[in-house]
Amino acid sequence: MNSAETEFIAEKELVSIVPNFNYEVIYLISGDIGPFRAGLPVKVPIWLAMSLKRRQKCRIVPPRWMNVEDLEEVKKQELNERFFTKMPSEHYMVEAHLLLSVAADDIPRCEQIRTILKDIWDIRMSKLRSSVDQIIKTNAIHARLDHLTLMEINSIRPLLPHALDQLFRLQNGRGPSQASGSQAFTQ
Amino acid sequence: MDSSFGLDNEVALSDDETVTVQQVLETLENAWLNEKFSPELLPHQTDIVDCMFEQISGMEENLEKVDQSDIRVEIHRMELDRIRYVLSSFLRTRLEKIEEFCTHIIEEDSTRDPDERYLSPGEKKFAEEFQNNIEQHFERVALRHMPLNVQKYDRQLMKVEPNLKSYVFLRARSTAEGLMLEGMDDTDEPLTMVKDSQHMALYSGVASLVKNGTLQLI
Amino acid sequence: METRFKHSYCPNYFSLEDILATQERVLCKVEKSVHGLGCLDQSTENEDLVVGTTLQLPFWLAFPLSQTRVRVVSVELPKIYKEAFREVLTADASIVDLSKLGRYFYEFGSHLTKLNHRDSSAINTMLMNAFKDRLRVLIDWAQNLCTDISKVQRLDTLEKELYLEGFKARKELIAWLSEGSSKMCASEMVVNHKKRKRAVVDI
Amino acid sequence: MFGQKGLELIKELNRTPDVLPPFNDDVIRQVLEEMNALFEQNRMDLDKEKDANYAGVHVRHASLERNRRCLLAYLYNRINKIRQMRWEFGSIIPPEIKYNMCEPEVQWFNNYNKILATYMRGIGNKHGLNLTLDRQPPKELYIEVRCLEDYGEYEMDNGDVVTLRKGNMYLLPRGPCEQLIRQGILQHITD
Repeated sequence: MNSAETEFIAEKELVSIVPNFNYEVIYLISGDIGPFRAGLPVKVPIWLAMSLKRRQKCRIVPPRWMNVEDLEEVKKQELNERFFTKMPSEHYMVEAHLLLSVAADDIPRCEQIRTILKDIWDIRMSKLRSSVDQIIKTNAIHARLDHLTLMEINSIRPLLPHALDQLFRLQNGRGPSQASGSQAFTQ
Repeated sequence: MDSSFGLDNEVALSDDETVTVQQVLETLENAWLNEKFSPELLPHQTDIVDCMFEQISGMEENLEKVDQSDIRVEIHRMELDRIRYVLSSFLRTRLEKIEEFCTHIIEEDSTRDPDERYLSPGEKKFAEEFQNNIEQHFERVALRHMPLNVQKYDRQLMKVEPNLKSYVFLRARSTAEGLMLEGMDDTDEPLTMVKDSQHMALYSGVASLVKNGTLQLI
Repeated sequence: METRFKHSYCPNYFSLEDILATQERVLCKVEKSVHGLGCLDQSTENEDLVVGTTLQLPFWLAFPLSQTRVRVVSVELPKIYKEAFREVLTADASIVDLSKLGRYFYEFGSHLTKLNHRDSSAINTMLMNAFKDRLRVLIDWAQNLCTDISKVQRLDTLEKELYLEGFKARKELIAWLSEGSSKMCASEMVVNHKKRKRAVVDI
Repeated sequence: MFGQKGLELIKELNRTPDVLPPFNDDVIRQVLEEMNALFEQNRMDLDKEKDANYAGVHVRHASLERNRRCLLAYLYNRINKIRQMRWEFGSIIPPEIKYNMCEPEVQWFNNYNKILATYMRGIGNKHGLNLTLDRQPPKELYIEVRCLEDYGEYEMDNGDVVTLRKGNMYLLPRGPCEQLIRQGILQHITD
C-alpha cells in the first residue's frame, strides 16, 4: 500500500465545515450528509470538505485536537511514555497534511502545528525503529502494535514484513516449492 | 426535487437478509483491504460487487436527468469515482493473484463445494483460459520439441503457490481467544487478540480468522 | 506508481534467482564411475570419470547425483559455509562483503542444507544469524536513503532486493510528506521505453 | 558442461529486467538439440545391460531437467513482461517491442487481450469495468494537463472530442486522461 492509498482511506474521516450555501440532505451511498445551512457547521467526509474548500464553498473547522496546546500535550506524553500513545485521531498525520494543504487560512498558527506534528511523527518513528530492532533481534513470531496509525505501519512496509518472511524461510527450509527439479528418474 | 435520486437505501443480499447500502460499501472496503494484504486469493464477493454496480449505474442514470450545475451532481460523481476505484482495485488485485497462482487456485477451488468457491464464475472462466493459453504457449514453443520423457507439462512441479508464511498486519474486529500461532510451542500461552488491538503475525496462523471476519488485515 | 500486488520472494520453478543460485558450484568426489562423460572434468582428456576424481559441478547437477540410490558423487561444503568461516561471520556479519562470497549467499546456503550434511543445522543457524545481524544495517540504509554504492555492493542478491524495495517505499513516503500524492504519472515501463527509443534515434 | 546454453537464456533475462530482449530462437534451438542428444544417449545406454552406465544416465537426466527448467523459465518470464505491457501500454503494443516477440508470443498476447476483455465486460453482472483504469485513488473530477505530443482527436466517454496538440494545456475530466497520462502523452500538472 502506498501513501496515496492510505490518504484515500483517511479521506473518509469526517470533519466539520461551515458552508456558505444552503442545501437539503444529500443521500450519499456512504451515508447521508447535510442539511447545509450557510454559517452553520456540518460534518462531511474530508474528501468532500477539500473539494468544497477549493471551490470556496466553505470554511473548514479544524478538528478539536488540531491546535498548538493540545498537540504540545500529545507530544509531551509521547516523549514520556515508553510505548506508543493513542493519537487523537487514527489518521492524525494524513488529516493534518490534507487540511493544512488547502485550509491553512482556517487553522490558526498552522506553521507551529506543522512543526509540532513533525516532532511527534519523528518521536514515534524513532520508537518504531527500536521496536523493529527488537522484533528482529528476538525473532518475534508475533508483535502487538497498538496505537500505531496506518501511515506509520505503512512506513515499515514492505521492508519489515518481507524481511521477516525471508528470515522465517531461512529458518524453516525453502518454502512451499522445492524448486530443484524432480529427482525421480523415469524413462 | 427528491435528493435520494429514487434509490432504495436498503438492499436484499439474500432471501432473509436486508442491509443498508452503506453497510454493503463497508463490507466491500474491508474485503478490498483483506484482499490487498493477504498473500492468497480470498473468497469472491460477487453479491457485494454486483450490488455496488447496481447502485452506481442507478445513480449515474439519475444524475443524467438533473441540471448539471446542481451542486449534488459533482458531489455524487466524486463519490462514485471513489467507489469505482475500490471496486477496480479489489478486482484487479484478485486478477493479479489469479494470473500468478493460476494452476494452484484452480486446483484448490475444484475441491470446494460450488457455493464455497473462491473464484467467481467470471474469474473461473478467465483462470481456465489463462491457464490454457500459457500451457499452449509452452507446448507450441518448447515442450513438443523436447524428448518424450520430459515433454509433459508437469503442473505439480511447476505450479506457483502463494507463500502463506508471510507476515501481515491486522486489527481485531472482535476478540479472538486461544490462538496458537505458527512457531509457538506447547510452553507458550495461547494468545488473545482483544477487540481493536493491532498485531503483526504470520498469515498462515490467522487466515481462517481473516476469512470469518474476526480479524481485519490493515 | 504501480498498484501491482506485491509479495516477498519465494522460489518457484520459474524463478530466475533460484535457477542462478543453483548454478553455483560445489566440489564433488566421484563415487561411482561415469562412462563417456569425462568432458565434465575439464582438467582431463579421459573419456570416463573414474572413481576418486574430484571436480567442480553446479549444484543443480551435484545435488541429484548425491541423492541417487547408489551415490554417484559426494559433495564437499564450500569453504564459506564451513565451520571456520562460520565463526568469522558470527563474529561480525554486518561488515562482511557478502557479494565477494557469492551473489546468492543465502539461497545457495539454504540449498546446501538439503544435502543432509552433518553441518546442515549449523549452516541454517549461521544463515539466519547473519541475515538478522545485517538486516538492521540494511534497514537503516534503506530508511536513510543511502545511495553509497560501495555499501550497497556488499549485499547479496536477496539483501539487495529487500534494500531496493525499502528504498523505493521510503522515497515514496518522503515525497508524500513533502508534497502530497495527488499527481498522476506515466508508467515506469513507458518512460523507460521512450528513453531507449530516443537514445536509439539520437545515435 | 551441459545446460550452458539454457543458462545463457536465463542470464539474458536477468541482465535486462525492464526490457523485452529479442526472442532468442537460435539459443533455444541449441538447447533443444542438446536435450535430444542427451535423450538419445540415455536411450542407448539403457538398451544395454541393466545399470551399465547407471551414473551416466543420471547425469544426463538431471541435465535434461535443467534444460527444461531454463527453457520454460525463459518463456514464462517473457510472458510475464508481455502481460505487464498489456497493463502499461494498453491493448496495442509499440511496434519496436512487438518486433522482439516471436509469433506464438504475439498470439499469446492477442489471446490474453481477448480473455481479459471478456472478463472485464462481465464484471458486475455485465455492467463491465475497465480494470486497467482507476489505478490511483481519485482526487478531483477535473485535472489540468499538458500535452507532450501531437496526438490529434481524442474522444471521451461522454462523446466530447478534444484535439490534443503538443505543448497545449487542457482542463479535462480525470477519468479519460488517466490512460493518456500513463502512456506519457499527457502530463498531469499540479500546483
